[in-house]
Amino acid sequence: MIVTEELSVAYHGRTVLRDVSINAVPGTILALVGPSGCGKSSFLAALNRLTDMIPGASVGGRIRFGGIDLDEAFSSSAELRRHVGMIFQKPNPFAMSIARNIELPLREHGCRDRSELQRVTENVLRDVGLWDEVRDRLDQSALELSGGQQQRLCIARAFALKPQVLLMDEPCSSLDPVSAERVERLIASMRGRYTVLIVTHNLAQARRLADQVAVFWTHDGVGEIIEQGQTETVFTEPSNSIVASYLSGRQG
Amino acid sequence: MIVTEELSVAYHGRTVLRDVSINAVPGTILALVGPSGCGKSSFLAALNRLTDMIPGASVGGRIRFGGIDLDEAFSSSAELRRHVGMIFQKPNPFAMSIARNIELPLREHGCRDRSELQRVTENVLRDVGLWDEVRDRLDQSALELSGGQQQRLCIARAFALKPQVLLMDEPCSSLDPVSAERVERLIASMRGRYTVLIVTHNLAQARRLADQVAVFWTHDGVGEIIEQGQTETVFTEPSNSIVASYLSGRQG
Amino acid sequence: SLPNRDSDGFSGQLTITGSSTVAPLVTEIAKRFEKQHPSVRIDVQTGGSGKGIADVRLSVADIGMASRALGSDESDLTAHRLAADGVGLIVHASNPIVELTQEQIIAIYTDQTNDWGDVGGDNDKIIVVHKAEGRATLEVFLEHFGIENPAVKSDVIVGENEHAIKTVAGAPGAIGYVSIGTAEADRELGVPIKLLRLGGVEASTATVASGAFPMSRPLNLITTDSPIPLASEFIRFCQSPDVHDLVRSQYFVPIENEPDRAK
Amino acid sequence: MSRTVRSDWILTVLTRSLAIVSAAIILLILSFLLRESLPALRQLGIVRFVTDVSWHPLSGQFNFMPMVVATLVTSLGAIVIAAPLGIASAVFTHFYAPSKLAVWYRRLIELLAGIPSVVFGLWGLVVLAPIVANLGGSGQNLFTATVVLGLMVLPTVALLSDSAIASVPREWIQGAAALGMQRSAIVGQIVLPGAKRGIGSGIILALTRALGETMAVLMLAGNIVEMPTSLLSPGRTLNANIALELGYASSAHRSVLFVSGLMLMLVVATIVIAVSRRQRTTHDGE
Amino acid sequence: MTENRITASSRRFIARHVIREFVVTTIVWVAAAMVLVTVAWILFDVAARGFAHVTPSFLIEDVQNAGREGGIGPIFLATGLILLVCMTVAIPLSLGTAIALTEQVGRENFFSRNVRRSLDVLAGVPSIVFGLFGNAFFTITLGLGYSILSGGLTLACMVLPILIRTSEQAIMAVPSDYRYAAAALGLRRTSILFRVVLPSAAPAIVAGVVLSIGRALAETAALIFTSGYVARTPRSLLDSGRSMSVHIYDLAMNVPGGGSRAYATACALVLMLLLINVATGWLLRVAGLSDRPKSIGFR
Ligand SMILES: Nc1ncnc2c1ncn2[C@@H]1O[C@H](COP(=O)(O)OP(=O)(O)OP(=O)(O)O)[C@@H](O)[C@H]1O
Ligand SMILES: Nc1ncnc2c1ncn2[C@@H]1O[C@H](COP(=O)(O)OP(=O)(O)OP(=O)(O)O)[C@@H](O)[C@H]1O
Ligand SMILES: [Mg+2]
Ligand SMILES: [Mg+2]
Ligand SMILES: O=P([O-])([O-])[O-]
Repeated sequence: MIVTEELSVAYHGRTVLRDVSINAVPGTILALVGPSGCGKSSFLAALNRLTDMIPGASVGGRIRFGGIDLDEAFSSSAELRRHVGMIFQKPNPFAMSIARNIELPLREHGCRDRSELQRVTENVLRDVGLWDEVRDRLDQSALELSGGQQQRLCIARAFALKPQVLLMDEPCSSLDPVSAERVERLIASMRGRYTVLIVTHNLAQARRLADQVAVFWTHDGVGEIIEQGQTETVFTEPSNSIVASYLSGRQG
Repeated sequence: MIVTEELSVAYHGRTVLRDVSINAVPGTILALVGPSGCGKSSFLAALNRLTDMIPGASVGGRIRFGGIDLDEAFSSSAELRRHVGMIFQKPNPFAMSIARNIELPLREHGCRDRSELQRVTENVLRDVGLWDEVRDRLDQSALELSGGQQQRLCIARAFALKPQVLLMDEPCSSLDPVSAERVERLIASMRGRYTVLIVTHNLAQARRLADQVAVFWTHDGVGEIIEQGQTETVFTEPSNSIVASYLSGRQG
Repeated sequence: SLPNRDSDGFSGQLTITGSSTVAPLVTEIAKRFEKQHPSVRIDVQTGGSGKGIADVRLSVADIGMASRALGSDESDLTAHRLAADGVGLIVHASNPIVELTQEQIIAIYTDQTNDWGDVGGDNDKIIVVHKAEGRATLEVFLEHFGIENPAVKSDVIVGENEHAIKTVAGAPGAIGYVSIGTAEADRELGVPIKLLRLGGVEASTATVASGAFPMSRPLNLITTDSPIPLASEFIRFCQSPDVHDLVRSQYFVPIENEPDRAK
Repeated sequence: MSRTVRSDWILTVLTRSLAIVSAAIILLILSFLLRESLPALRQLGIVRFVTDVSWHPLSGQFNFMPMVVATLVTSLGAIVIAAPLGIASAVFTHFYAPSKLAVWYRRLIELLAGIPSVVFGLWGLVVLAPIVANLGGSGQNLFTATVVLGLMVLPTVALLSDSAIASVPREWIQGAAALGMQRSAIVGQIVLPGAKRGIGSGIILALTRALGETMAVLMLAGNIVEMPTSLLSPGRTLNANIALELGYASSAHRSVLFVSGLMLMLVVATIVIAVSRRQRTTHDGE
Repeated sequence: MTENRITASSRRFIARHVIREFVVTTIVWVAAAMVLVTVAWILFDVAARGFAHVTPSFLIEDVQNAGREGGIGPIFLATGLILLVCMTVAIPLSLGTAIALTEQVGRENFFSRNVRRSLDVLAGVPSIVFGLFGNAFFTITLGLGYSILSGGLTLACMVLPILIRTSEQAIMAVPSDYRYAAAALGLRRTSILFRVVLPSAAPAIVAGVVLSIGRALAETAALIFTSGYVARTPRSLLDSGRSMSVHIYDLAMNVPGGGSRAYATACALVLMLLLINVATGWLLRVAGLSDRPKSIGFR
């Protein structure tokens, strides 16, 4: 679904990511792992052109969506981002009611029917396991939710648009285990229907969830992919000794 | 070291945490676990009086530090917070250089000697495994670090003050496994010298790290402690069926 | 007043307030006076003739400036004539009119005539530019034509002279009245305005100087009956031929014959 | 008490005292105005300012309602011009302008804020009024004054909206963009609502500034004391009136001018208090 | 299902989106262009009529022939001194007030609400009333006379609301994360304020200062009654001094033939402002602070 060729990202001319070529097969889950600062978030941002909004960021190389060059596949970056959803490391709900957080993007994409909006809102809130917690206070500000609740709301909000590709930047890192598992199950259940790229520091999670894994590493301050392939292969027979020690270095 | 009796926290009159009585034994690590929104962060904020700064927050019950009432133990909340350090869920370095982020609190507490400041800075950055990554750019803005680097900087900054108690609100949730393990080892190494209260969603981490565990749960929107005790006891023979299913509900 | 004494015995500070018409002239004269008497300082402030009179009464100022003669209710004060100025009617340079009769002007200002066609010009609406109450120029104008201010019906009310000139220069149908010296100076600089003859006499500083122009006014310095010596000396200087060049440079008419010290 | 606490305490006392000094200035001004207007209020009462036939202070007629209307028309008109343009300017610098242009544009707006009202007045008098004169009349009327006043208060709206928009969290904007919201939608639904309070206070500040402007309006509004019938009729604002007449006014007349100054302040105070009430209630309701 | 319905309707909305985007973009650009053109028009008009006279000697020479000749030396100096007095008083006062209004828990209490209201009312006081007040209070009651001190203090009262408002906004825009982080490190309230909050807010505060300098430089009405009209080089702060804007007014409205010098003075004023503007930006960058409220936009 999404293919990159020699993608690179630089901030103010300083390259932080180089020569990243991946192939996210439609309907599969691709996990991106690697140490902090190796450019995983930057890579995701390049895929939905969010780099356009970061002052000083520039992207090189090619990105194809369904075989077509990204610029030709979508009429605008808004269209692109509707089809390529994103969930961030830090929860970022809008300063409005819980319900409006979900309805706003839906309305933006043409859904105006009140009952339909309510139905979708309920569905996605159930999907992320938030419905029972907030059903009585849908009109309350989303900013009053706890961190975990906020993040789950953001995930629900992205799901509501039913994107084809989902970019997830450590979506579970601020969730408690119960919600995290629920979300993880949800991500797993998307296999076959959606293409998911997930950045995670939880290697066990990567192993459980992903069909493929790409391991990022930093060389001289520049991030690169040092290993990629089918999850089991990468975990059991890494071709690279750094990867081997990295993947086994953690018991959790 | 820190003992609470029937501590409760309310926001704008709405109670979110009730009747929390814990006893953090000096030199041990106490893990606080529980689902999202059950008031763990609020509890930590009450312990170092950060609730004073949150509009609408009010705290009830008693807190003792080394057997003395908190208000009598410390002349001011600044004194209290110097002895009871805190690390947050979201990294929050100041918008200044990396070095100044660490020097600022040191200076505030009377350390003016340049070489001493540099020594401490290097030490704590090494402790959190950041030294090699930033030694050449100590003068660069801390905001340009990646999320994980930022969080490690925040931890380094707290360590620099050598507090007696450390409150940690999911300190590892935005770290990659390698750094997370390094930090975890660091926390573990503090056992015996410092008292640590750590909120974590990683139950395996809680089990590895903690001497005691307290499990929080939400009843009718109000957080409470439903189980606490020695880590092994809680994990292997929980007295509460909710706790049992919660602690076993996750494979990771 | 300052302790150090000048060679000719004058030292100290003098505060002068009042007419904005007179202020630039007095500022220039004061500068020359200060040069001759280095330990004298003269502060000139403005705010209008009314303020000058009020400040002298309140002893806030040593000397007031007024661009008109003193009225009957101001007999407690003494006016010292400094120069003369005429008030002339102005129209836009493109206006074919060169002279209006007394009746026509009254008719225009009291809303009986509204079109230039009715007074012999091109058909165009007359825009009447009038001054704000309290302005000396307005009082001279009203008195000359014998109009009561509430009877005046105008389209624009202006404050300063230049405001009137800029208004007339920007609106071809406008008529206004201003200090003749000001109008002459601006006309020389190419501002598209024209001074109308009044009672058959050309409106110019020359006719004001000769006394032929009918609508003129004195520019006065105002004091109480017993001004301080320094004030008297300054007034004497202002009235001397030594400053005639300055009076002319500000487009006013110097007093050639020996001035009448009392009003 | 320890040293640390004392320094915090000193800070509190010091800053609060400074705040009280700042706030007291308005009381000082009010009491000054009251003292000066008391004679008129005692002699004439308030009713005469509304019921008198017209404004002829020298003939003892003191109806200043036409001037109140002219003041409100020019000020509100100025806001009608400045608010959309000012907000659009702020949005432009943040979301539409190329970054180089944005820097210069912002600088230009700051420059506009510093141009003396006299220069605005001159420009209006020499350049704009002759153009407006083509619509009939002298070109000095409420319309010209309103346009120039609008330009004068535009920087206040633009700069305060600018900083209000800048304080909207980046995360919201990125989040909205990642949800496929277009620029216009992000601006309209996320940024402007998020900056609502700052923009609102910018507009109020601009309105109060417009109500307070004297010189430019004096040079442009025509200054006829008559109930305006259209935007193209000349009018005199309360400020212009004070500036025009205070020089020679005495006794009751002078005092009435102070009453009009006092009134102007009361109008401002009413607006400010009404708005701050509303803002508070809508905020609580959120 | 939902998916199809959203997709189907979204197709329909794409066209509408393109139109909306186009319309909004056009409106914003047209509005900006209108502002730009008008400002350029005014500045160009002023420059065309006066720029030729602006020379270094114009800035330092004495005023001659009521301003028609010579320069604006004394006026330039008086303006600078008035500004100095104004800012020396206004900056500490407004920073203190802004801190009192923002740096306390439960921001909307009785105290802050009323202080804020008073300031909003103060912002609406007509400049002419400031002039009258300044005249009555500073020049007469406090006995400062027509002087630079009176003028500067009157202007200080006048710029106070805008200075406080901008400082307040700047302080409030600092993320509360910073405060929490600083507090958790045991920083005193004073330190949190001076070491963390104010430095982060500094660029926006400086922008406010520049804005109020502009406002002070632009003021005419209030200064005629306080700092006065005297165009002589001031010897002390108790001397009367004519400000540039008063000079512009006098030349343009009172002195026939003073027009071009009035415009020249206006040019000098605008240039001075531009200089202050650029210089503060540069200083902030040197100090390692971004010179503007951070742009959050996208391209
Ligand atoms: N806006 C920015 N401006 C300049 N440099 C940046 C910016 N964002 C990130 N960087 C730099 O780019 C590199 C990659 O950052 P990125 O956030 O993509 O890493 P990451 O792999 O997501 O790390 P983490 O796991 O900690 O989130 C880092 O060295 C960081 O310092
Ligand atoms: N500043 C606030 N104002 C009002 N309510 C708040 C505030 N902060 C938190 N709450 C509420 O208090 C409850 C407890 O929040 P808290 O952040 O302490 O939970 P938590 O256990 O830390 O959750 P998480 O694991 O997601 O971080 C939540 O229901 C939240 O909505
Ligand atoms: Mg990242
Ligand atoms: Mg929490
Ligand atoms: O200022 P005046 O000369 O018109 O009184």
